[in-house]
Amino acid sequence: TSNEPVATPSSAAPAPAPAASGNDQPGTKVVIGFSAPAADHGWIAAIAKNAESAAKQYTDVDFKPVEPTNDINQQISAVESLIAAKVSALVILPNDGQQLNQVATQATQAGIPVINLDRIFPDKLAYRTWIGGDNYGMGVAAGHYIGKQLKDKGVSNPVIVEIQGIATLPLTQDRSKGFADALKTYGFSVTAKQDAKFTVETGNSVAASLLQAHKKIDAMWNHDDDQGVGVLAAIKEAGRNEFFMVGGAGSLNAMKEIQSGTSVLKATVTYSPTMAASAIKLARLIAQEKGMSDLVENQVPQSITLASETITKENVEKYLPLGFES
Amino acid sequence: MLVMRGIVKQFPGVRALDGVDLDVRAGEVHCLLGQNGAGKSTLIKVLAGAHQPDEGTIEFNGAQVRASSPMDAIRLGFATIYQELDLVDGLSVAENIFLGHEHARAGFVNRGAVNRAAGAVLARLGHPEIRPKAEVGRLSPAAKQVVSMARALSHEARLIIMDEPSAALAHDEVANLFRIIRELTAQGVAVVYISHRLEEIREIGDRVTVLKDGRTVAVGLPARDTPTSEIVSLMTGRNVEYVFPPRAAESPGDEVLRVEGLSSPGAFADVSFSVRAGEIVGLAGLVGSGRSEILEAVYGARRAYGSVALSGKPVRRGDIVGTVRRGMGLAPEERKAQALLLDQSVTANITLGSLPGFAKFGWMDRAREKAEAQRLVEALDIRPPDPERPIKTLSGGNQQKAVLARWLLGSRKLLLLDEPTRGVDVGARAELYAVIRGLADQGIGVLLVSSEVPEVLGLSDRVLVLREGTVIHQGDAQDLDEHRVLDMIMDGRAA
Amino acid sequence: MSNPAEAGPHDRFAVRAPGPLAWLGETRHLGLVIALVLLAIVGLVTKPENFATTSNLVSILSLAATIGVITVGATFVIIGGGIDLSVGATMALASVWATTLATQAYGPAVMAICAILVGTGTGLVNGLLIAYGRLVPFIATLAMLVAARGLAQRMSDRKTQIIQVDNSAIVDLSTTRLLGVPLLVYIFALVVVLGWVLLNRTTFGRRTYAVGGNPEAARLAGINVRRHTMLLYALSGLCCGIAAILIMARTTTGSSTHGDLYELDAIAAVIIGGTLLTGGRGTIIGSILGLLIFTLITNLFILNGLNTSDQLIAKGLIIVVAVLLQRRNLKERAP
Amino acid sequence: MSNPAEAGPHDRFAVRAPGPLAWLGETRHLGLVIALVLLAIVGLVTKPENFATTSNLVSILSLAATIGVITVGATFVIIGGGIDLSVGATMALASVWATTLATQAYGPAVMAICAILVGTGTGLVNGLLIAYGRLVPFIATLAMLVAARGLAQRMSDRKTQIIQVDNSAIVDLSTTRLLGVPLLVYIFALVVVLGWVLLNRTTFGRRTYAVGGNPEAARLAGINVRRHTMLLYALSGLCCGIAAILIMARTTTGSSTHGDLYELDAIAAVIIGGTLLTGGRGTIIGSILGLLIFTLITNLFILNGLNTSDQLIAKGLIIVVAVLLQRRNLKERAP
Ligand SMILES: Nc1ncnc2c1ncn2[C@@H]1O[C@H](COP(=O)(O)OP(=O)(O)OP(=O)(O)O)[C@@H](O)[C@H]1O
Ligand SMILES: Nc1ncnc2c1ncn2[C@@H]1O[C@H](COP(=O)(O)OP(=O)(O)OP(=O)(O)O)[C@@H](O)[C@H]1O
Ligand SMILES: [Mg+2]
Ligand SMILES: [Mg+2]
Repeated sequence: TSNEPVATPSSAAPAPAPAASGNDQPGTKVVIGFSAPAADHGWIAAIAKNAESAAKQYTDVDFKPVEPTNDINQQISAVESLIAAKVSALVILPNDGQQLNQVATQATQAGIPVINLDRIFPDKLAYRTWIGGDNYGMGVAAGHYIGKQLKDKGVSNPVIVEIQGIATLPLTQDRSKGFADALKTYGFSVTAKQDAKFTVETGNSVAASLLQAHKKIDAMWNHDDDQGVGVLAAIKEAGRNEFFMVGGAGSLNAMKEIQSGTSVLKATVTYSPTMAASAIKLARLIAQEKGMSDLVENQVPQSITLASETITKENVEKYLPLGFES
Repeated sequence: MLVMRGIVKQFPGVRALDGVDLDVRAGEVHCLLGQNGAGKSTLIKVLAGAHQPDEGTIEFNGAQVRASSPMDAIRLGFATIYQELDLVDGLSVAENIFLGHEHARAGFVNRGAVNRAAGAVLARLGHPEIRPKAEVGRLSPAAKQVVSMARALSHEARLIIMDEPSAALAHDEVANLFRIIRELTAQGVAVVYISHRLEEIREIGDRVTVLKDGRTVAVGLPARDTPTSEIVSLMTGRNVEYVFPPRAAESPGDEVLRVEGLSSPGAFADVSFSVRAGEIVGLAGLVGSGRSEILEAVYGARRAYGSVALSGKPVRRGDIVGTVRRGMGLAPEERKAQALLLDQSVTANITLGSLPGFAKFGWMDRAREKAEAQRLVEALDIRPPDPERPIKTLSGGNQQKAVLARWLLGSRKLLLLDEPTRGVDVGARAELYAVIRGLADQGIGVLLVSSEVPEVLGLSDRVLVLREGTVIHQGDAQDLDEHRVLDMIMDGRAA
Repeated sequence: MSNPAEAGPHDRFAVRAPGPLAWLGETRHLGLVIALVLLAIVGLVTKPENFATTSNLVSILSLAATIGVITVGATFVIIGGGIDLSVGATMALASVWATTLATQAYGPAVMAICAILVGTGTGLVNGLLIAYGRLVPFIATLAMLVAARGLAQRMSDRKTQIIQVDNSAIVDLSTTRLLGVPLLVYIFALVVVLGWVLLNRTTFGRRTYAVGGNPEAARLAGINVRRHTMLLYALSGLCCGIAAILIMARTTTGSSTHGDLYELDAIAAVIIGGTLLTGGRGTIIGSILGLLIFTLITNLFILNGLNTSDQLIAKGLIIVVAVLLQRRNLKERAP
Repeated sequence: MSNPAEAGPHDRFAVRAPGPLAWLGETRHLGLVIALVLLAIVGLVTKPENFATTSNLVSILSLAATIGVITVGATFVIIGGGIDLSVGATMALASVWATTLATQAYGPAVMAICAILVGTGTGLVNGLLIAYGRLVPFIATLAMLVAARGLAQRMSDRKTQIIQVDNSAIVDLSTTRLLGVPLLVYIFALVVVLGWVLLNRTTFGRRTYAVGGNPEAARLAGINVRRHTMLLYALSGLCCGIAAILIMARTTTGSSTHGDLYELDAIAAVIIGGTLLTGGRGTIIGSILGLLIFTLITNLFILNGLNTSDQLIAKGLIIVVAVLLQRRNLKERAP
């Protein structure tokens, strides 16, 4: 939604909370390497931006991003080049955690702490700390929201439709599993699901056909707010409003739709790209061998899972500053 | 040694071979003679396994054989030099010579052996200067011809077929070729030799078989003793009477075309002539004498030096669009490759050259287009008389008429006709002659190329005789006869 | 070199009556229509309540519209003996350029004109490279595919550019309905009709067949083959520009990700529709039928809740079968 | 049919001296080498501390290895007058098939053989469709591209299949180093050398030029053109199978997403390397140099932290410029 004249620079990372222990005081100079998939998608673009602006807040951080790519082979190469450059810490959001596991292991073995962002490396030896969203939890959040709403309305045998992202990504499969598991607790199940490709266009055409396949829908979960722009356009075009929809990720655009109250989009479950800013901060702490000041432990924990929060009209106000432009 | 009996080969619209007999003895040079399109190349392609005959038998050394693929023929010991150069440009000389029968062990080419063997064959042909490692695509046509010959020699062949091997060679090179042929025949190898040059046949040939319109008209004539007149009359077929329309009574009008000092390196040099309204000017000459190139240069479709003026204004090279607009039209030599849209209807083919005339702001007036096409189909008696038929279903002669019809639309001042009767049967020929004469009578200038001398003489008002790219004679058609022209173009003696 | 041995026999005076011939000419389309009918029957049997509804049919047409417009342009290029791999990227670039803040400031009309100009301009560059630069069409348009996507990404900073409320006239093309059919379907129909007219009723169309069927004959008949070739690519670009407007209307956005792999879909539809990749032959109707077959397959798969993997496999098989069937009607050169 | 109007002049025995000729023949490669050197200079100037390190050079080669092996196969197909759009999908299918649990149970050797067999088999199907089914190569391999990806997705259930620890011998290809260079780079080098030998030193290679350059002449010389065509596609498939092993080693996985759009990269590298799309001409060395240029561009962009958009634009321009430069050496038919 880059074109919306937004007052708040929402893509900037939230200002660092004043840390009690003075962790934000300049320390030893560290070089933080950063590699992520190509930012052809709003969420990933926000990741890159958040990482960069978090790094800029520290005078002691030299931020070294490598050229983003969607080709595994190239990302491996990019990480190899960062290892060769002997950075102090590496923040990696892999295209596919399984496929980059090996090169991350190489980095770790070379003595470079790897902060694994979001898509997880299967091998714990590959990274020092993982921080990421909870894909399964995201599905669960969406499932609970939908399940509760329908239960409250007293709908039995509801038609629940799911529009996934890229089907070949493990995160998609996790989200779907969480969604199905949560719905099961209400005695519901997913009626139909189709995969789109995280693009507006595919979201639009998949939704258009799904709306034809199901004349009456009770609830819809769309995994991704970027493709959601296309999904909403299709819904509008079909003139359907008998159901409510839940989004995913938490883009600014989706929040505004929710805020308006007139859209079928009633909620979105977050998968916040702010995690990138946190990852940079963690990388800095680890590289400077500091701990997290609010914790008792001396070292940064091994894994941090962000909770997936549910944004509705009631609490959207609070989240607006965190929304990312798609 | 080789006996072919009753060979028939049918092509779409053409019976290329219509019961041909041929017998070749070991150790002789057997010459095949015949006009363009008589079926010589087709016959030897049947022999080489490149075409499958529809009927007929082939016996080799007393046993009936079938060459169902070129591979079979090669195995039987037949080697062929094809008329069209059949080399692979991207490969080296040596690789081309041994293509398909490389010196190889377990698939690995022994390049040393191949290059040595190629060098040996080329030296034997008298051309040690052609390097076995040179890329064939960069050789001159004459050198390519030598490579083709070397390829045929590289096989341990018992029968070598040569389809116009001398066409791309100059006279002194031909001597080399003949030396090789004599060596081969001395070893008992038989040679089938095709050439349009009678003097070559006299020098190298033992016996002659003459083909005419896909049939054998003479078998085993002695090559040295048969009088030229007899051979020529066998070839040209006195039994077929060409009916040429009477020449115009009134004298031709203004000059429509003036060509001065036109040259195109490698094709023709210093050609000057003019064509007047209502006049038919014929170009006579052997295949390869540069006639098509002259037409193309006049049309602006080929790079050339010198000046060409249509009705006094120069023709810009490369601007065919303008040339056509100003009233020139070319019916090219290769009907299929250069003129026809095979998938389209007769109508679309006829109107291709004058589309703007049928359109207002680009919008086609289809009714008028159809009516005009119908009119021309009837006027030229194109059969079947259905302008909506795809043109590829028409016979060659009828296709040719459609190509002519293309230039009967719009106001034309000058038509360039390259072999307008190629592939046209005898009956349709007379009709075409009448059409061409009719064009002239309407005041259109016509520049005509034909390989058939009687046609040039019978149809034209004036004739230019070409030999190897130069005009060796220019004069009234009525002052010439066929034998004199044949003498000129074959022996190079100006009358 | 053509292989003379492969020319089939044909009797010299086998005068087929024109009636049956015309009919035979339509047989290929008949085959496609039969395929469509078969797919429709599958739809009716598996999803009787959803498939044959007006809204589903309208939805199929809306889905087909964007790529359909591109297919019309691709048909011209391929009949003209070329190929255009850059169509999807060109559409993306046009959609992005038309939705930048700067362009949007001028209102919907300028946005539409911008999309069309960008599309046509991109096509023109292709045409210049191919006709005058004498690049192989495959390579020239491949380069354009890569470069145009890069440019679109640059221009949009890889963001999805949403159409502002002031400019919703563009979006209305997709939401406003006339007789229950969205405007963009009418635009699609209009482009098909105009394309058909251009191909079948004008000198331009005639020249396209000539240039693709036998460029040398066209040249010698006084047609400016180069200029015509250039115009064909510009026409294809123009269609991409129109398609960009449609995709903007449908998705309410401009984005560098629009039209991914459209080139393969468009070419496949054209080929299935009976146009030869070698040029000189083909019809708009065939291409559109080919496209509808693909769209229908997708629709049926989604209605029946089947997944994309199976759809891909089916698509591959259908391409092969359709082309093999066609081969029985047509003589084509061996590889 | 050739156009006599374009035939050059013919001097009687103007066999141009071979010395200068041979030199000219290498000029094209020289041009590519110069381009590589220029890019290397750019690297040295912008990133002196990173670019010229052994580890960076090894990294470039590792990156190039997978697609490099595919490029070798693509070079054969294109010299032979065809085109193979299915290479990326074939590689993905082979990688998936080789990493199913069932296959993995048999150990790394069987996995490697499986990948090679699947690749070769897929290529063989392409070859059969094209040589005997007489489908246009573009369409046959496009259909295979679509179908093979679908099949790979089905087979893997769209999941990334990790290579188990027992089978890490495959992964060792990427991690084990000999003289500081990973084994997979040696495999790449081996394939290039074998491809070069096959193309330049065997009857198969020489016949490939003949089949692509003048199929009719090849037929008349007694070559089985159809069988040869089929074998070329099988060879391309074989290379995809080997590439599948390399990508498995590099990513430790098999996945239906591997090799996305490799077909375009491979074809572009081959064309940049001087092979004509019309067949009959080209070299393995040229293709590899073309590929290295692309890889080097990517590497420079990575080192300098530039983004993909710019890389795409640059790539498009480089393709056009390279082909335009080549055109000056070669005469090609206009579209
Ligand atoms: N592949 C083909 N398809 C259709 N017709 C053909 C084919 N090849 C040859 N013909 C026709 O067969 C006839 C005999 O042709 P052929 O090439 O054998 O003549 P030729 O005697 O060799 O003539 P030239 O002296 O010009 O070489 C001609 O009418 C020619 O047009
Ligand atoms: N493709 C070619 N490559 C090289 N030289 C050629 C080529 N075609 C023709 N030539 C040369 O150009 C000259 C004229 O050739 P061409 O066959 O067109 O003459 P022509 O008199 O028109 O014969 P035709 O009877 O075939 O019309 C000859 O010297 C010939 O060798
Ligand atoms: Mg002949
Ligand atoms: Mg000629």
